[in-house]
Amino acid sequence: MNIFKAIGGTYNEVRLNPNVGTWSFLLHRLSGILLAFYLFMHLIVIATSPGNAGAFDSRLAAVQTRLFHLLEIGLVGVIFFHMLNGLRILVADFFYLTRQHQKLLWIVVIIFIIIMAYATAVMLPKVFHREVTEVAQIVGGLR
Amino acid sequence: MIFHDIIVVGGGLAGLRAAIAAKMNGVDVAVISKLHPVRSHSGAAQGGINAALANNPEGKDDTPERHAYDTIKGSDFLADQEAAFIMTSTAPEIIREMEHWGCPFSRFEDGSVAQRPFGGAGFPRTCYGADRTGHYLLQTLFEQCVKHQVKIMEEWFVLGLSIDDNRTCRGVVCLDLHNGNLEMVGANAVIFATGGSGRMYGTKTSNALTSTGLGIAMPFWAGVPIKDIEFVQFHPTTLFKNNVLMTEGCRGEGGYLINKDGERYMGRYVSEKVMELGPRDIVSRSTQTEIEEGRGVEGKYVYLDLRHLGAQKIMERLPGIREICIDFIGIDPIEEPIPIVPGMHYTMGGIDCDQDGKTEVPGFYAAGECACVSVHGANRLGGNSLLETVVFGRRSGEDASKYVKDKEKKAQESALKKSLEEVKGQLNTIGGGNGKENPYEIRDELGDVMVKHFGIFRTGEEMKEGLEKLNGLIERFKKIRPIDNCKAWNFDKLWIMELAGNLCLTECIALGALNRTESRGAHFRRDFSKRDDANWLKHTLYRHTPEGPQIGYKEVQLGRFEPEERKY
Amino acid sequence: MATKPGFPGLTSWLLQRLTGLFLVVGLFIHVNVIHFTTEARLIDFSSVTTRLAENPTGWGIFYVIFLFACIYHGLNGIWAIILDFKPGAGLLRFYLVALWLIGIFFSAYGLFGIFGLVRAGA
Amino acid sequence: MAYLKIFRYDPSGGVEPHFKRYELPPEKGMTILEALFWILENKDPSLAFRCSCREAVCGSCAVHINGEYRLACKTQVDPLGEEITIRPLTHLPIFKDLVVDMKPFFDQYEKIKPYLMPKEEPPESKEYFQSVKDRKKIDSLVDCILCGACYGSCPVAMGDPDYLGPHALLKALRFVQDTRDGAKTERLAIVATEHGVFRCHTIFNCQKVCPKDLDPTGAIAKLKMKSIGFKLKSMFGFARSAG
Repeated sequence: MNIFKAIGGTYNEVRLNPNVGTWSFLLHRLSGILLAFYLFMHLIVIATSPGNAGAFDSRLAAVQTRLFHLLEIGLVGVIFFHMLNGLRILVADFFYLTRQHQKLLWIVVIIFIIIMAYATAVMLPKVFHREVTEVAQIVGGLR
Repeated sequence: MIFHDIIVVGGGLAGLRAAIAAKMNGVDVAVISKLHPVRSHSGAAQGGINAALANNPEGKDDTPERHAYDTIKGSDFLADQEAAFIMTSTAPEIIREMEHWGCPFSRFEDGSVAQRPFGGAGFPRTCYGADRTGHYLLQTLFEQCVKHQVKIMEEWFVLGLSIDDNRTCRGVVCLDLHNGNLEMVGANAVIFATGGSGRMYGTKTSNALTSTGLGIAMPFWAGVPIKDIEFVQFHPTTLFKNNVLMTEGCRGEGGYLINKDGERYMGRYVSEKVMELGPRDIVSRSTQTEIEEGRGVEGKYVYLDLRHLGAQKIMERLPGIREICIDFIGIDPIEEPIPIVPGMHYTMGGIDCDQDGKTEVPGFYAAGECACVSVHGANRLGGNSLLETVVFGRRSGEDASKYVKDKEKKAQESALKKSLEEVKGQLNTIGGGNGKENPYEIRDELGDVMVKHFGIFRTGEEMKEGLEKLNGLIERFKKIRPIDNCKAWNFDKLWIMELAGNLCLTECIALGALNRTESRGAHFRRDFSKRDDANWLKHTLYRHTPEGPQIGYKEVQLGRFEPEERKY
Repeated sequence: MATKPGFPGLTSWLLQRLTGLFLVVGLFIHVNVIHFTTEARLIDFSSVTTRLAENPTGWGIFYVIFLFACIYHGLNGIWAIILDFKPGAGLLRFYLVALWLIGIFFSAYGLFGIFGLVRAGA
Repeated sequence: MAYLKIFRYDPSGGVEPHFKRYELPPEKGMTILEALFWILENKDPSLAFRCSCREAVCGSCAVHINGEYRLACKTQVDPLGEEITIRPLTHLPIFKDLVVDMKPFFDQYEKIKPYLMPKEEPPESKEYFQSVKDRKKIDSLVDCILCGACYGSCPVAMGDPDYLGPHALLKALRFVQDTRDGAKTERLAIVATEHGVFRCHTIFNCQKVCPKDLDPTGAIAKLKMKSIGFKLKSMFGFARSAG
């Protein structure tokens, strides 16, 4: 498998089939790859020193800056898109709703927007919250 | 050099059925087709295939004899009665065979193959699969070809038939479209199943763009006589504007033909009992009369009205019709009537052959629309063409298998080489010059001439004028621009060669139609509007000579039913 | 024809769906407790271990299943992508072995982490 | 005034892939196929494209027109705007211009054994019994014209030449659903593989482009469910053989 050929081919697929099916598939795949990598990074961060509070905290502090909090909103977005679109495919497959896939996609989009609105509402303050960032700096300073 | 015991030319229903028959007899057979088999025009057949299965509750008394009688009466008694009998008595068996092979026919409540009434038939005996019967049959036969591993040389374009000095068929010369090479393909028997020649009527035909009749012209050039080619069927209901077929099944299911006043005009031409379900020649003429006498909508077309059938019936039985109407003219037949005109549909004539597809050249067979077994005589009944393809496809395949049994399995190179040279010469004369004429303009004009002068109604005067125009076109064709010189996939060469075949056939039609001074079936002359059994109860036979087609005659095989006045 | 054809690919396809379904539930729980908290506080060792200590067995079982589901779903997804591009037999085996090794490594790693944190809270 | 931008390529004639622009005559109600013919007849006789029936039943003329795989014969020029780009079907080797090699496509079709393998010997001079309800099960499945639009639009077919393709899988369901067929297990074993139904990523492009408005994605979904059902049944020993 030549990765560049694969990317070129995929680009061509999108160009030649510019419709919701291709888009949702491509986004699903991209988000899947992202999540797989995130999973391993996440495991490394969390599980490296589970018995040592100091080491654990300093490691976590490194990923709890403003930037990372902002990225976390993106992460939640990726997770929920992948989840909802996965559910859509699953529902279409298992309940023979293949004809309704576009409707299902709109439902996915609506639920996604609701969830993201909620997520942003609860997570955005963290990005700008002085206290948190200060604490993060303090924890970071422990190193 | 490639050699197969039997070469089948054409991948439609007749060709595939012949190939399967040969293959089942253990013969080395190959199908040569200019199209992939599933692209064949057989797949566009819609209404159904006739067989006296007596499944329909209203047709319990149906028998093959009655089917034969309807066929012969429909043919205006020009059909060979024995052949018609063979066809109708094989019909139930061959339909069941197709069903056993998986053809998805529509069903009656009792689980048997559904049958609907069709024009000119005394009983509802047309088996159908919605309105895609041809498509289903073709797919089924192609599936069987896959099963039996029939060799298919697709997109090879046959350009010449090789007949040696002993008048025995030796194979074909073809153009391999993939690389543009001329190839000799040796065979002990060649079965032509190349289909009809609707495109000589330009765009005013329900036939595919590829139904050009070169498969009839080629054997004709090689010395095989053709028969009854002046009988050209017009289908009463083809879509106004692009002449896509609207199946006879529409009327079989109860559709009305109405003129601009909303009147069901068929009552004026046939009895109340028959109405729209008259034979095609009569309905076409009636429709044309309505239009010519000013009762057509905008003076151009009439309506095929399906609205009273209801949405459910249309969706169930005629989904393809609805799809075509929506796609091509933006009309939903559930809501609106369909504008229709008569359009060229079928050539009753073709390569002269007997009930086994044998021609007068040993080893050369014909089946399907390109053949003229003469079961359709002067007018074919709807639903009989699909039947003809499978019945006579199988018979010719079987007979050819017997014929090649004890033959030496080797190509005869000398004969093939000679034909190869002939084909090369022909290609050089046709497109080798440096003329200026655009061949496609000639084709378009040819269509106009044919529609105008050799259409539904013919008169001697008009036809004479038409023949002159035709000769002019033939002269112009000699001065066409050079054929494009690309080698692979040279469609220019393909279409121009097909036009050559077309021109040759139209000349035959013109001469034959002028010659036949009577009205019979689809051949209707205003100056001789009566049938003349005393002089014309005979087939016309055309032979190729350098001076042009030479006309001869052949006896009609009677024996079962005496000719009578044809009344519906 | 054998009465029980193998249907290669069926198991992995079905498991991808089943793990996916589980992850829907699992992620709602996980994301909810980690990110959808209104109070602005940081995640640190004590907050994690305290939470786990509320129900060490429950959380332990949940996270073990969650871990396996995640790793299977992720790696099987990558495997599907690899299959989409149909590499040669040798390369395919290499990818398969690589994915298995990654899977085993991170499963072990993750288990180590889960048990560590659960024990630390207890 | 409309322009056609047509993909041109002739490996045997040494012509490199490129797009060529042709101006069309201002004619109302022209289809793409008629436009292609107009170019062949009046501008460029070397243009290669397939066609046959011109009424959307033969499946010859599937090409990629302005962002979608469609049949040239039933696509009107007018609504497509000023410039219309025409490409051949993808995922298949190009012979010339718009003509592609359909062999891989039909090879896949042949892999699923696309012919009836009857459950029982045919009854003597009678049809197989098939109720109206049973016939309905294969209703739209038998309408496939094998044009290749679905195959061209399928991103999975891009990378995996072993993938059976929407057309073959639809055909497989046609036989699996046919009450006359007795080789259900055998066919499920052919299609229920990682290069068969389980390679399908439910992208729905095949369904979107199908000129006959069939649902290959749905057919594949059904095959998946059928094979899962069969597997579960055979795992728990409910049925020895469903076929």
